[in-house]
Amino acid sequence: METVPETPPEATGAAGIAGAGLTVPATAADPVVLACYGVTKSYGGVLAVDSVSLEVPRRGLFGLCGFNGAGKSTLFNLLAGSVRADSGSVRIDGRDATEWSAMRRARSGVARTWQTVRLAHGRTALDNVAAACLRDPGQWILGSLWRPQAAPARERAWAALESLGIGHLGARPVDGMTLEAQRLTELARALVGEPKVLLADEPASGLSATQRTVLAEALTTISADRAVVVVEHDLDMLTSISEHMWAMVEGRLAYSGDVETFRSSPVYAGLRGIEQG
Amino acid sequence: MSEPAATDRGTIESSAATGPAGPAAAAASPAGSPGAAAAHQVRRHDPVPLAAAVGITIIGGLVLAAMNGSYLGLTVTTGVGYAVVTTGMVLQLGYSRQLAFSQSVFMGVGAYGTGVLETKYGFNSAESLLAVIALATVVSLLIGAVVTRAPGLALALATLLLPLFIYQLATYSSWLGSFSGIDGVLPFWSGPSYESTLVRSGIISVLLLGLAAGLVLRVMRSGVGLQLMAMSEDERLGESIGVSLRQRRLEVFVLGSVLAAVGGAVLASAQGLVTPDVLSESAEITLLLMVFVPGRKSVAGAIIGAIVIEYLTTSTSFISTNLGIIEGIILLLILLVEPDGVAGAVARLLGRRTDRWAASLRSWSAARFRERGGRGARGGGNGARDAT
Amino acid sequence: MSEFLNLLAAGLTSGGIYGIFGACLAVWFRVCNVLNLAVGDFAMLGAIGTARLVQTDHLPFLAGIVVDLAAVGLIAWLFDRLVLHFAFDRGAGAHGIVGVFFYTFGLSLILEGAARAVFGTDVYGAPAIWSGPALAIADFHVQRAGVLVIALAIVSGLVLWAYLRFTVSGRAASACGESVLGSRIVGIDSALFRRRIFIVTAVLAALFGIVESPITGFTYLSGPTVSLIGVVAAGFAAFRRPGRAVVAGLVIGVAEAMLGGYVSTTYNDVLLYAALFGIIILRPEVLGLGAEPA
Amino acid sequence: MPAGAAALEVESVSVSYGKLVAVESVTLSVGVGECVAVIGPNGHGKSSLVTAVAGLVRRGGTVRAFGETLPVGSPRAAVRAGLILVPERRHLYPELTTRDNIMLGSYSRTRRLRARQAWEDVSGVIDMFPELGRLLDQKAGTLSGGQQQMAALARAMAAAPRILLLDEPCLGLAEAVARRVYDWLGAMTETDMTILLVEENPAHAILVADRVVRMYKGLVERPEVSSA
Repeated sequence: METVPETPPEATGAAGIAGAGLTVPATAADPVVLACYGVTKSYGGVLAVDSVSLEVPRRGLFGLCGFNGAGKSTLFNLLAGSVRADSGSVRIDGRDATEWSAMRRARSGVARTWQTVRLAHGRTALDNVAAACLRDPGQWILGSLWRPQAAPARERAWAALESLGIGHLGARPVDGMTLEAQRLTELARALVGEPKVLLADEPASGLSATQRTVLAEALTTISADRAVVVVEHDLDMLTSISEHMWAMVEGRLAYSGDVETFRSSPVYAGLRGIEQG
Repeated sequence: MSEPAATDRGTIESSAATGPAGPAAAAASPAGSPGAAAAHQVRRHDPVPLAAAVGITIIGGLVLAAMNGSYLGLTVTTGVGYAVVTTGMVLQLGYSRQLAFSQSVFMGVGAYGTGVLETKYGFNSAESLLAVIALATVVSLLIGAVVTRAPGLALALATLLLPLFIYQLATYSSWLGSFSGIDGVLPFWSGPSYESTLVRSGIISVLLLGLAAGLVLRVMRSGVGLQLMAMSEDERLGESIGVSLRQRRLEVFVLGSVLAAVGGAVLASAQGLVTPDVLSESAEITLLLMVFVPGRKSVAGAIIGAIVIEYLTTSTSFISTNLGIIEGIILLLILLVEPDGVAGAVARLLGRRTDRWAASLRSWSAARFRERGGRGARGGGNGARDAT
Repeated sequence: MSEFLNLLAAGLTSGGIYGIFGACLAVWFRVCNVLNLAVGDFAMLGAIGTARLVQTDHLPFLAGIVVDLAAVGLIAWLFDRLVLHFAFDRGAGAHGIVGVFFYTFGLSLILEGAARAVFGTDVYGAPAIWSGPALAIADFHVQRAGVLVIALAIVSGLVLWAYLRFTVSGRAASACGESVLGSRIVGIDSALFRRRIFIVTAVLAALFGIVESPITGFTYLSGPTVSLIGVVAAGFAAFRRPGRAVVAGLVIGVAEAMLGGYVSTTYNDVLLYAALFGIIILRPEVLGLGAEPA
Repeated sequence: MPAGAAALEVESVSVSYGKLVAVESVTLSVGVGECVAVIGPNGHGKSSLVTAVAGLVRRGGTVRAFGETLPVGSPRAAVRAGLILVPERRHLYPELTTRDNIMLGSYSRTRRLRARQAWEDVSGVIDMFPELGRLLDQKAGTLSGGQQQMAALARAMAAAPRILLLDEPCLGLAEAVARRVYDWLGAMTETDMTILLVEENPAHAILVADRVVRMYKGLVERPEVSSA
């Protein structure tokens, strides 16, 4: 376990913020695709994320765990750009993305899902996914007169649903679906744009044990050719599928390393509540 | 949210358990209808918008010709003018849920623009129409650039204030003819007799309506339309899938406003004069009813609604005197009973039939799934790559 | 100096009008996240109704007021029972931002139409409650009705503010606006709060119409303008703070009067709208308009 | 522990949304001081059952609390009978302070009081959830999931319940936090508090429940006695 500097490697002389985070050693083979350096965010005096630094290699499945309120979701928001950091920097593919909007980050390959299901009601799963995979998302609205991108987008969307085993639900309105089907639809929506990184926030919450295993398999296959960061409270599931673990405690990155060491770490014991009994 | 699960639990779990065996599940499941999905993708060219445009022009033209310049014809032409506005509102208020109350303002821009250009600067109707479109585009860009920064409720309120001071400005300004307005607006296409002029101009108006409807339908059914669908549901979601909220909001605002201006121009040329009434709150109210009663997401509904309501308000004195009460009651009934308006109810009735149609496609598409579904399970994106 | 003082008096009077309607809108919006666009029409019914009862039906003034207010309360109750009940308790009908505007908007249309059918189109003013010549302190002149307006505005603003600030019931009312289910599980009857406060604000608006009508006079069409003025004032108070709405209203009124007096009389309310427009656009979060109501 | 007289009796209760039947004539009774857990996969009507018992959704059948029949569709009556629901996903009042959130739990008793008096009346519940102490003046919307769950439980306790309905109390909670919730629940079962617990995860339910029933497709399967 090596420490990551509070400032991006090349940004020299920038004043390092106290409290170094920990991260995966990024090799030349697996360059860093998404990284944050000393990001900090506080809400009304409460420090939600406290100078966290981590680097996400190009492929693999990475687990992020911690108590509620440890700042996992906030960290996701900071990485995905829906929340601006008070300080620190975010880098996507080595470019400084700190000031980028959520839209620009999404277009440059950062996909995400939320704890709660977010789908367009009354519309089919197919349309929900297709909205996320236009070849030219910034197309001028009148451009759609001579180049409506709907048909090819639906093709891609349908294939993505297929790949998660719910292609047969494509033409179904999302409202009537099971929670599992809705979660898989959201997953398809996140993946259909061929993202470089997928930030999955509690993808299995509310799912039954069997459904969780299905989802776990899906996530594993997905992580074969991209980076997947999963926030999850089910530590057994998380440690079984992740190849690297991050743990947050009170807004700070308290652990970063491989799964075996994690299982024997005090943080793990704390999360398990072993000391309580 | 978890309750409806009971309906299709069987389906989803069978498929989930057997991961990639989507096809089997699909073929097996009674409810899942990949047929419809596949059918979507096969049809690369979407005929509906063009068909609508042509259909509206032809039918409308024939109707107006049949009325042959009667007073009814004039009413219908006026209704067509409103219909152009409401068509834009379907995209803006209905589909994109951008609750802006500024249409009457831009209707005024169109009407007064036409009037001023033709009476004071000697433009002919074609020139003034183009000029008005350009003017509306610029104005709506300027206003839209400001108001579309605001979130939903704020935007609604900001635009709620617009008609107020625009109306004041128009009535104060003698240049715009204050309360009496501007007289002597040219018809689109004048003929030898009053009747023929009315018919010809009517046909032009209908053509404009056809274009407007085709444009709106095309946008709503395009990929951009899908983006609008997503962001109208949830803006955080929208930006997370790469939708530029600022851009789309502004585009929708401008499009809606320009169509409103065109509608205003149609009104002006149909009636031959412009009065401040186009700017009044009541005009905005009538427009909202024309959209919400037939169903705020249905272009056809908005067009029919506009013409019918215009007819009712002008034809019978009983309605025109008690307009307020009637409008209010209808609005409340619609909101309570069928928020999607009459069109919503109709759609629900037709829905069953389309289901049957989809079912007939199922067997065929299931085969199509087998030949290409297999690889699906390997790696999230791969399937998508194969598809394209 | 005297000009300034008289402008101030006029400004405070019209400001009181803005403020009170703003307060009525704000407190109800806080409870059920709906803007009461009919509040002006209730004021109109108050003014015209009382005027008719007293002048043509020759009721004693006080009786006229009582009967009229009772009628307004009844109308409000009926609307809640026949429309809001189904929309918000039975979950029928349109919701979200459409519901925020259009239910009360429909009511406003109906009330105007009815008023036109019953009262016709001429201008009414209820008799003055506190008649007599304008009060003159040195060269500072203020109409008695104006004094009533300002007093009533400040009092009702204070009462509403205190209610929300200090009582459990007030907190419960706010809770209804936050989470209907969350309030019902602890035994708060959100429907009851919605109905009560709707009726109270309707009656308050009507009473205010009566007090104010000697100054301006009402026609069946006065409603929407008044409602919009209320929306403006409430807008300056985040749509949820009745107390702040009254203060905002007074400030707006004075500013408007000063603009009218020293700058231009024709466009002063244009400037007023422009001010709110600016705030809505530049600092929506200040007005608590960051997100759409659930 | 042996159940005494039945505190909560649910007789052939059924819930349906339009055509869809979510709960199909469910009958079960919970003795005074007993803790019964309803388990089963999602979407099989567990939540519908408890929300119906709390009078939040229209239902068929009868619900009795301490022998008193509760009118259909009146949550207030249920609250007055001492029957309090802690709903799935908490449903706090995000813009109000944590203090107000907890204080409003006591609404049915303190509705006539001033806010400060009401708070003094209920502030005792904080001792059960010490971590809320420093968050009292924070808006509930800014609390973390675990803290919100604690606040929701505190709000329920402020209502001085005799019967607690808990719907997925650990949904989305970290294991140790969940464990704390369950430790607290365990302590509750030692008192004469009657608890009906909806839990998707049987392992959790076993920890505290005297009895576990399983719902599948809107029906209660035959009760089996748990190891606890």
